[in-house]
This record gives sequence, structure tokens and C-alpha cells, in this order.
Amino acid sequence: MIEVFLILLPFFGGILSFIIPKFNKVIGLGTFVLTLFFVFGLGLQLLDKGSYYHFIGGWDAPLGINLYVDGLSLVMLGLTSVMGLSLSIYAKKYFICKQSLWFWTIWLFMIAGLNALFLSQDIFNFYVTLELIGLSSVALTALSDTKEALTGAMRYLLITLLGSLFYLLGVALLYHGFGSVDIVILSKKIESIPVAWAALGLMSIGLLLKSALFPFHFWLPLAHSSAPAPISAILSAVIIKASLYIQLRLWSSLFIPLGADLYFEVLFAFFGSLAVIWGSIKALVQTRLKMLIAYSTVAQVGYLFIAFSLALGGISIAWSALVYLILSHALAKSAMFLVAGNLLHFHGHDRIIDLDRIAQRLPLSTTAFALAGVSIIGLPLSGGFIGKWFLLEASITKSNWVITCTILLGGLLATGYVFKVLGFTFTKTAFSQETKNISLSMELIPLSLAIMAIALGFFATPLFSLMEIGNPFFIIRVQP
Amino acid sequence: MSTLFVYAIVGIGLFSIGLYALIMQKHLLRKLLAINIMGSGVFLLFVSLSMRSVTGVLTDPVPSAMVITGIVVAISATALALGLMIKIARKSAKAELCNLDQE
Amino acid sequence: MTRFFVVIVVSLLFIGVSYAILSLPQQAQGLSQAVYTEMGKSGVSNPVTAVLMNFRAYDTLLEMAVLFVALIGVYSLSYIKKEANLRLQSSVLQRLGGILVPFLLLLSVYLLWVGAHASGGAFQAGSMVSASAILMFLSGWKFSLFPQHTFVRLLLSLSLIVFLFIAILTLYMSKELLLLPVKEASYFIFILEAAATVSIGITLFNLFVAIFSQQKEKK
Amino acid sequence: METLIIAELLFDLLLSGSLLFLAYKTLTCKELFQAIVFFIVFGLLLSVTWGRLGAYDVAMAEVVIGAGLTGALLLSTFMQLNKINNKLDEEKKQ
Amino acid sequence: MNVNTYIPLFVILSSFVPALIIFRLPQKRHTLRTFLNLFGIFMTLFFVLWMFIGVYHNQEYLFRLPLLPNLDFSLKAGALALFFTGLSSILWFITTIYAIGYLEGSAHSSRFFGFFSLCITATIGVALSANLITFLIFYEILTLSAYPLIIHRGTEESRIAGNKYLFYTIAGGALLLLGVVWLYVLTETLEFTPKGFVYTIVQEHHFASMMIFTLFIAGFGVKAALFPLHGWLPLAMVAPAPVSALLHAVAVVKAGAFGIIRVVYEVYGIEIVTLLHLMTPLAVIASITIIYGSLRALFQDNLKRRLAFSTVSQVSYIILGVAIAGPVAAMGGIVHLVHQGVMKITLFMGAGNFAETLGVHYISQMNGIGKRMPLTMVAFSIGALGMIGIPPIAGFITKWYLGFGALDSGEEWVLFILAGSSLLNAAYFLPILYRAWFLSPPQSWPDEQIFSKTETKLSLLLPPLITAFFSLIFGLFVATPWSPLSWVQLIIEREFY
Repeated sequence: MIEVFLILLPFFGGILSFIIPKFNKVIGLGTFVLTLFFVFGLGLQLLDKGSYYHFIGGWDAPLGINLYVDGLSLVMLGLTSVMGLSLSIYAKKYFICKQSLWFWTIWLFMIAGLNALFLSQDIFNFYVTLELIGLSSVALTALSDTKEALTGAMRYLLITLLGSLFYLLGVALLYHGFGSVDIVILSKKIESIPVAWAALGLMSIGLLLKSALFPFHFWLPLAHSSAPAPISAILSAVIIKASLYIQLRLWSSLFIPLGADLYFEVLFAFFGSLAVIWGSIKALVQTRLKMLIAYSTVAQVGYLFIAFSLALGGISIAWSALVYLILSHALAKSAMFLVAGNLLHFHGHDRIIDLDRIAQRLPLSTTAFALAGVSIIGLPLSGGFIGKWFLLEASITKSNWVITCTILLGGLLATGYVFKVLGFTFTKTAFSQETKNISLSMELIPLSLAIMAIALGFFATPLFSLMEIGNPFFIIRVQP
Repeated sequence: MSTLFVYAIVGIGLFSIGLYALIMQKHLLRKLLAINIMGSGVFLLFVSLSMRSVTGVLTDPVPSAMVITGIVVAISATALALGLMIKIARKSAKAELCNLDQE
Repeated sequence: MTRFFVVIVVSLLFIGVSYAILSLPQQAQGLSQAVYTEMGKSGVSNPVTAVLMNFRAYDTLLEMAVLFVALIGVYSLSYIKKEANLRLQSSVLQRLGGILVPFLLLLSVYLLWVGAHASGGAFQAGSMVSASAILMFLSGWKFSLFPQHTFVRLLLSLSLIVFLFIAILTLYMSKELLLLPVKEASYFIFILEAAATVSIGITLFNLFVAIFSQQKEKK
Repeated sequence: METLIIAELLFDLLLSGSLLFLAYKTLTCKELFQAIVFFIVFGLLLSVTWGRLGAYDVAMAEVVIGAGLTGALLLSTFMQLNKINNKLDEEKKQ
Repeated sequence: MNVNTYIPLFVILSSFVPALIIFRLPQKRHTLRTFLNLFGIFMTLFFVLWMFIGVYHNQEYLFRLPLLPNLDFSLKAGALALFFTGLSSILWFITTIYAIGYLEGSAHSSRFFGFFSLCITATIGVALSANLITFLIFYEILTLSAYPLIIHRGTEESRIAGNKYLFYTIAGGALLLLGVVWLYVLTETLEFTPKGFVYTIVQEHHFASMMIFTLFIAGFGVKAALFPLHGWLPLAMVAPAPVSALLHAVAVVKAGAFGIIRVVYEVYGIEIVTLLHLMTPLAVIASITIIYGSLRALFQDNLKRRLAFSTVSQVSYIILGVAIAGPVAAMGGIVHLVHQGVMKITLFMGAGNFAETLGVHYISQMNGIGKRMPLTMVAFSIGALGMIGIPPIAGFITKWYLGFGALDSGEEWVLFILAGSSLLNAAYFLPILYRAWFLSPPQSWPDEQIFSKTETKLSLLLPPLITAFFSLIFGLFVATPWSPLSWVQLIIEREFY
């Protein structure tokens, strides 16, 4: 029963802040604090009872919609609420009054959508949540109100709609092929007929568009780099992972039993590797900080799909790698975007070569960036390192040396772009720049996110046992 | 086989035409129209596929309900896109509303 | 070159998906049977309404949220004047509006009412409401339905509020979200539909007005 | 009976043909205004199709939302864009 | 679960916690900063001494924390680990005193001392690691925390040097990571064990074992500045003198060499490495590096650059000693960790004093500097002569055991390398000594600062004198039970053979 409140509460908060805009900050923050408590309660309940279903309306599938809670959804919900709360505290200072009028409502609705998505077990319901998330993130991206942001938002909107349509087409095919939209029922009924394969292709394309895997990444850098800082953070941290999460659910229960993994394994590995290399190189040559961070996301998505590919290849440790990479990337990348937001505010620009002794003048932000960078590169001891360790372990177990080399090369390139920035934080520019003050909480939030990304490195064992509640990656292969 | 099944193929046709136009057309409004037509194609397919064997007496209500949901989602997205478009036109000070291609 | 490539890809897509649906098994897979068996417990006799408002009411809740977010998204994009003064100066339209509006409003009430057992329902009724409001607006009627008023904001979010209220109520009663008790289901659904009609109507109308009269920001 | 089936078939073919045609015209015709008008007609025809498929609820929603309101939104956007263009032209002249 | 379990952790924390506090100190709090630094050092020294005594009496200190399924974060104070810990903590003490004299009062000193302590934390962690993953963790922390020190001055030149350093070391780290994970996939353990653990797989995965060894050597070789991976080291001399001392004598380079020792003795084991025919190539690379470094040093006019190339050469003695594969040579190699440390730190602090007091950076400017700064120059000379291998200074002991060990293992060619490198060492150090002592000083120094009582600041003068003294007594009292050599003998007896 607790899980339902994770959806209802943000909705309620959103509406309340819409009706009483005067108190929207208080309402927003309060909602997030409560949500975090509920996630905590959900975790306790899960540890106690194990994974379970909630039949909405009392109608079991196929007629009704089922919610499902297991370790994987818990981890994602936890991530969402932690990100939600910290970004809200940041946003409270970040948005000036005119923008903030509508910010909180859309923001809370987006979080509600995310929570609904992570709890859902119904492929049509996934579609609706995807649309809710998509539209709200577009609206939030456009809050920057610059030409780049608007163009980025527009492109993002078109892509996310296109992706949803591809996905919906797949849903239609699955529904008519097997007579249900519930994942569990589908997984029992699915068999290898053309319509299943068509659905697999269409849904994968749609979701890949949304999670911006190379070569579908073209829309991402502009949208992510031009959005307001907290929005960039949530976009890179959680939103693109939401569609990946759906992929995970679909594959582990529907498509792997089809035997599709054998083909897609290579495909995902190929495009994942290209994404890592391409994204990193593009990040390396950027002159603007936010653009650099956005391209780094392109590269990191590549890692996620490499892990996905290895997992499809039957290496169970790659699932852990995937989830760990999702978590650590989320925390680290959002810290980076928030730091970039601070710098933009501080200097009024984000040109990398003119960072002008940030290391001394904004030590907390610089530290946050450095720690986040450590996790992004995958240096020990950080969440990123654990993810990378598992990834390497999986790829070596598989004797896949191309992937192994890609992972290492990606790490080197990441070092390149992270320290390109850090190097310039020590140097001084020839001309003097005007600066503005930054409130302490805007510095502390990215720092604590980065510290969390590092701290993930210490909690691998308990997190794994939490993640495996309900055995989300237990896969039965129906036919070879 | 019911002839209504033909509409499913028409649906895919609409989807394909829309996709083609979405990629090839430059004007944002056209792209939006293309998306809408693609959506209509998907909806058409969704409803008409349930006509495969029955003769149209007992329409499967679930796809219908889902399509209504889809239509509402589509108009929401369209409205947001149009709002964005007007704003972009204002900001970019350009007569043509092209999807600025830049890396 | 690009065109050629795109044509190839799109045709492949067309052929592939067409092949897939042509090779579908003859017997339609669907939930008609399940829906019709449970219709008795749904509280309404129109199966589509039953699906929308009972079996998959949760989807409808999210869908209302999508519509709501779209509206606020459009608001956040633009500065909207309190009194939109843009009107079509057409006497034909004014006349037409005068005749059509009462008729449309009546129609929407009918649709809402009939939705329980025949085609119709909240979405259709709500969009009728908005259509009539737009007609009134265009033909120059002075009325104000803008979000500066708390009352209007309440109306805009009415359907979500009612949905959430019923959600909490059902949780309290049965520990299942949106489990409508069989006996009272029809009342619940009617309340939901009425609220949705109002919200959808005003939301769609406001969307139109926001786009129709989007102004340049005053610095 | 035979003729009825043939008539039905003809109707279906005509309807689907015109749907495809309208979609094609919407997306390729030169004038933007025309495209919008084509789209509205497309929406109307689509709702006829829904009726033909027996999905009367959808037909009703489509005619009001899909054709009517979307059309209204598109047209008002078109007007807005025109206005902006005119303003820009004037500014250029000055 | 007694207190002994936690002592390795305490050692780490006693430098880590002060580092964290120092980071947040405002620039003005000189006294507090110094106090914290010294407090951390004394705590560390105390614990290290405790463990020295304990280990001598066969007490075990092992700390474990689960990190990944089947992999622990573990620290263990064995004889070898303590040897390196002792070296770095004592030299840390001396360098800190020196650094306080050198940098306190200049800008950003909180940042500097914070990262300085962090470096030491990482080095001690490297020393105490009980398995490869813990080793890797501290090794990379060391890499990172040295970076801000190298670019501390914030000039364009230092930024480029820092980036080059980072490029080399991170690439090395990546190779290392690959090797470690690969090894883990094959053996499913990473725990350091006397005589190694690779023998379990060497039959089945012969090629893989060779590849992994190569990866390890390449990975550690970057930090140990093995030819051709040494490129970053000479550039990094743009950093302030205490940092150079840290890089060359205390932490970074030594960590690489220490890693090679660990891999050869406690991951693979001498026998397996010999079996894989990898010892001779390693010895050859070490020899090439020795000669190459010396040759390059010969042609540098910049004093710190010459010293840097000298380090390239000297560190490879350690590796050579390991690679000769005999207990005697190993003694020579391992004891050189300490000997090279004290001598090279003396030299760098001397160079730092010249730069700081007189503005002298180039050897050609050093004419008669012995008359202006006699004490510093005495220390410098002891270090230089030790490097050449003049008895009774510590460097001689190293060379003696290396040569003896080479004969012992039947690798006579090593003698030629030793002789050749000693000649080269003499060729690049003696001219400096000649200039400094026997030529007449110039009219004025480039940038002279006058101190009334002594030739330079006391805190700059004392440290090199102390380390020079160490290099002397380590050579003179080599036979006493508390000399480094005796401890190395203990290590070799207990852990290697």
C-alpha cells in the first residue's frame, strides 16, 4: 500500500502548489521529504515481505493494471526521491520568482510520473507515464527561455513523441498478438512469431530514441546543456534511465525468452562502444562546460548499453554492473550539472578556458566536480569504479577484448575531459571577470551528491542484496 | 478475414508516410503534423486489428479506451509543441521555422 | 541521397510491420471477453467507459495529469494577458456562436449523462464544453476563465483532485487503489466523469486561449 | 448480399485511399495553411473511419478533439506565426 | 577483535582526518594548520612504531571490510608493508617541516597541505594493502592527490605538466585495472600471499599469466618511471620543491616500485615469473632505464631536471634488484627504497634551498655556491656522493648487494651495468660539486634573500641536514639490527624465500 503514495503524494503536492502558488516552495520540499520517507518505508516493507503486486482497482491483470515492487524498482525509486529532494533544495535557490511560479507543479508531476513508471508492470501504462515524463521534462527544459533551450526542447519533444509512437505501435502489436498488456501475462504467452519480433524492434527503437543511444543521441546535447541546471541534472540522471528501465523489464521478461538476445547482444555492444568513443571524443573537444557534460552523458549511455549487452550475453554480474552504473552516473552527472549551473551563475558564462581560479574561489563546487569526475571516470573508490569493475569482470569473463578495450579507452577519454576542466580551475585568466555570489546550499547540494556517488563505492554488498529482492533478473529461457 | 483488417495496413501506411515526412520536412509545424498523422496511424492499427475475426459487432473496448487516452495525450503534446513553436519563432527572429541543425 | 536512404528505411519498416500483422493468428486476441464478463461489476453499461473509468481508471488518472502538465507547460512558456483582447471580428461567427453555444453545452451534458450506457463520456463531453467556450470566446463574449483566479485553478485541477480523493477513499476502504465498490461504482464513476468533463473543458479552452493570444513578454 | 459486400469493400477502399491521400497532401502540399486544412479534413475522415470500425466513442472524441480542437490550435498558431513574420518584415523594412 | 585489528586503519586515518580538516581551514590559520600536520605525523609515527615492534615479535595486524562480494578492503601490516610505511612516514615528517618553511605564507597553503597529507595517506595505504584491489584503490588515490600538487602554482606550464602526468598515470592505472580484473576473473582471489598465488592457474592460462604480468609491469612502470614510460617525471619538476621531494623520494615513484615488488614476490612469486621467462626482460628494461636516465641527466642544465632523470635511473635499481631473482640482490633492491629515498630527498631539498634562497635554478649558476651556503651544500654533496656509490654512504650498500647478488645468480652482465651507471652518476654529479666548492662565486645571485643567523631559513636548512645524516648512518651502521638492511633481511627471510 505504501507504494501507491509514491505516486499520489507528488500529484497531490503538484496540484496544491498549483492552487496555492504562494507556498509552492514549502509544498514542494515537504512533498519530497515525505516521499523520501515513504520510499524508506517501502524498503523496510520489501525487506520484510519480499516483492509483491498491487492490483489497482482490485482488478487483476489482464483486465486491470498491476503495480509491482521489487529490488530493482526500489533502487530506482530511491534514486528518484533522493535526486528529487536534493534537486528541489537546489532549485529553491536557483529559480527566481517568475520561473518558479509553474516550476514546482511540473516538477512534482514529473516525479510522480517517474515513480509511476518504476512501479508499473503494464506496457500501456508505461506509455502513459513516458508521455507524462516526456511532456513535463520538455516544459521544464524550456524554462531556461533562451533560444538554445527552446530549440533543444522542441527537438526533444519531437524525439520523445516519436519514440513514444514507436513504442505504442509495439504495444499495439503485442496486445493483438497475445491479448494482454501485462508483462507477466505476456511473458507466459509470448512465442516466437513475426509480430513479437516486430514489436521487439519497434519498442526497442522507440526506447533507444528516448535513452539517446548512439546514433540516436543527436538531440541530447543541446537539450541537456541548455536546460536550467537542476533540470539538466534530472534529465541526465533519471529521465534517460527511465526508458532504459523499461527496456530492462521488457527484455528480462519478454524478449530474452524469445531468444532475441543473441542478435541484440552484438548490436547493443556495437552501438554502446561507438557511443562511448564518440561521446567522449566530442566531450573532449567542447569549449563550453555544459556541452561537455552533456556529451559525457552520451558516452555514459554507451556504457549502460555495453553492460546491457553483456547481461544479455548471459553474464549475470553485468546486471549488477548496469544498475550500479545507472546509480553512480545519476549522482555524479547531476553533481556536475549543478556545478556547471553554479559556474554559469558565478561568471555568467561556462567557457572552460576562462574558469579563472575556481579551485580557490569556489572550492566546494570544484571539489564536487572533481569527486563526480572521479566517479564518472571510474577511479577507485567510487560508485563508478564498482560499476566499471563489474563491467570489466563481465567482459573478461566473456573474453570480449574489444569491449574491454573500449571500456578502458572510454575511461582514459573521460579522464581527458574531466581534467581538462579541472586543469583550468587552477589557472588565471588574463582579464578580470565580474562574479556573483552563490548561496551555500547551491554549493553543498552538488557536493553531497558527488560524495554520495563516491560513497556508493563502499556500499556495494548491501546494495546488491537490496537489489536482488524479488530476483528482477531471473530469466527463464523458453527456447534456445 | 474481415476487410476491416485493411485499415490496419492503412494505419501502418500513415505511420510510414508520417515518419518519412518527419525526417524530410524542415518546417517544425509540418513535423508536428507528421507526428500527429503517425499517431493516427498507430491508433487506427490499434483498433482495427481487433476486427480480424469478428464481424464488427463486438468491438473490443480496451483498444478503444486506450486510443481515447492516446488522443488526449496527442492533443496535449500538440498544444505544448505549438506553444514552443510560437516562442521559438519570436526568439529566433526568423521567418522560417527550421529545426536549426547544429552540432 | 538522404531521401533515398530514408525511403528505403521507411519502406522496410512498412513491409516488416505489415508482414507481421498479416501473419497474426486468425483468432483475435483481446480482452473483449474479460470485459464483458466483468461488465456487471463495473457500474456502467458502456464497455469503453467501464474500461476508462473503472478497469483502467489509473491510466485515466495519469492521462489527466498529462493534459494538466501540457497546460502548465504552455503557461510557463508565455506571458498571458489577463484579458485576451484578440477576437475575430466576424458577425457571422457571433451569430453562429449565439445559436451553437447553448446547443453544444446541452449536447455535452447529454454526452456526459449518456456515457454510462452508450457512446459518449467525459472526454467527448469535456471537449464539447471547450468547443463551446472557444466559440463564445471568439465571438466576443466577456468572461474570464484564466488561471489568475484561484477558482479557475480549482476547476482546472478538479478532475485530478476528485481522482486523488477517490483514490485515497478507496485505499482507506479496501487497501486497493481505486477499487470502486460494486454497488456504488456508478455514482463514483459519474462523479469522476463530471469532474473530468469540467476540467477537460476548461483545460482545453485555456490551451487554446494561451496559444491564440500568446504575447511577447513585457520587459 | 453480394452487392452489399462489394459496396462495403468499395467504401473501405475509398475511405482508406482518401485517408492516405489526405495524409500525403497534408505533409507535402506547398502552403502551410493548406496543410492545416488538409489535416482537419483528415481528422474528420478519420472519425468516419472510427465509426466504420464500430468505435463510436473514439469517433466522437476524434471529431471534437482530433479534428476540431487540434485544428483550432493549429490555425491559431498559424495566425500567430503570420503575425510574427509580418512584424519581422516590417522591422526589416525599417 | 582487539585493538590490533584496527591499528592499520588508525594509521591511515591519522593522516587522512587532519587532511580533511586542513582543507577547510582558512588561509590565515598558520598555527592550527601546522599543529594539525604535526599531530597527524606524530600519531602516524606512534602507530607505525607500535607496529614495528609488534611485527618484530610476530604480531599480526589485519583489518578487513567487505567491499564487493568475495572481495575485501583489507589492510595488513607485514614486514615489507611496514618497511615502506616507515620510510614514507618519516620522510613525510621531514618533508612537511621543509614544506612549512617553503610554502607557509604563500597562497593556497590549506589546499597544498591538505593534498600533501592525502598523498601520504594514499602512500601508507599502498604500503599496508593486503590485496590487489585495496592496493589499486590507494594507488589511484595517490595518483589523483598528487595532481593538484603538481599544478599548484597555477601557471600554464604547470597545467600542462599536470595534464601530462595525469595522462601517463591514468593510462598506467587503466592497464593495472585491466590486469587486476583479469587476474581476479582467473584466480578469484587477489590476496597477497608469500610466494604468490598465480601458480594455481599458470598451467591452464600460460599466455594470460604472461599478459597480466606485462600489464602489471607496464602499469606500475609508469609511476616507477621505467623507460619508455618516464616522460611525465622530468616535466613534473615545475612543482614546488617539497612536491618534487614527495614525488621522487617518498610517494609516487616509490609506489610504482613497491607495486612491482609486490607483484613479483607476492602475486606471482619468483618461481612463476622465472618459469614464464619474464625475469630477464624485466632486468633488461631496468638496466636500460638505469643507463638511459643517467645519460639524459648528463645533458641537463636545469638542476631539478638533472635530478629528475637521476631518479629515473636510480629507481630502476630497485627493480633490477628484484629482477635478478636472488635473495642477496633482492636485499639490495628493496633496501634501495629507503636509501634512494633519503639521498634523493636530500638532493631535492638542497636544490629547493638554492632556488628559494638565491634564485639559482641552473647548474651553470652554481659556481661557488658552497661558499654562500656551506651547510646545504654539504648535505647536497653527501647525497650526490651516495648516489654515485661512494662508501660509506647508503648508496654504496645498495650497489654492493646488487653486484654481489648478480654474481650469486650468475648474471654477470649486471656488473657492467652497475659500473657503467656509477661512472655516469659520477659524470653528472661531480661537476656540480666541483663548481660549487672550487669555483669562485659570482658578484650577485639571481634573487638573493638574506637571513641574519643562518644561510637560509632554519626550517629549510634542517631537513636536508637530517636526511643527509640518515644517508650517512644507514651506510655506516649497516650491520646493526635496526638498520634498514637488517629489516630487509627479516622481510626476505619471512616473506620471500
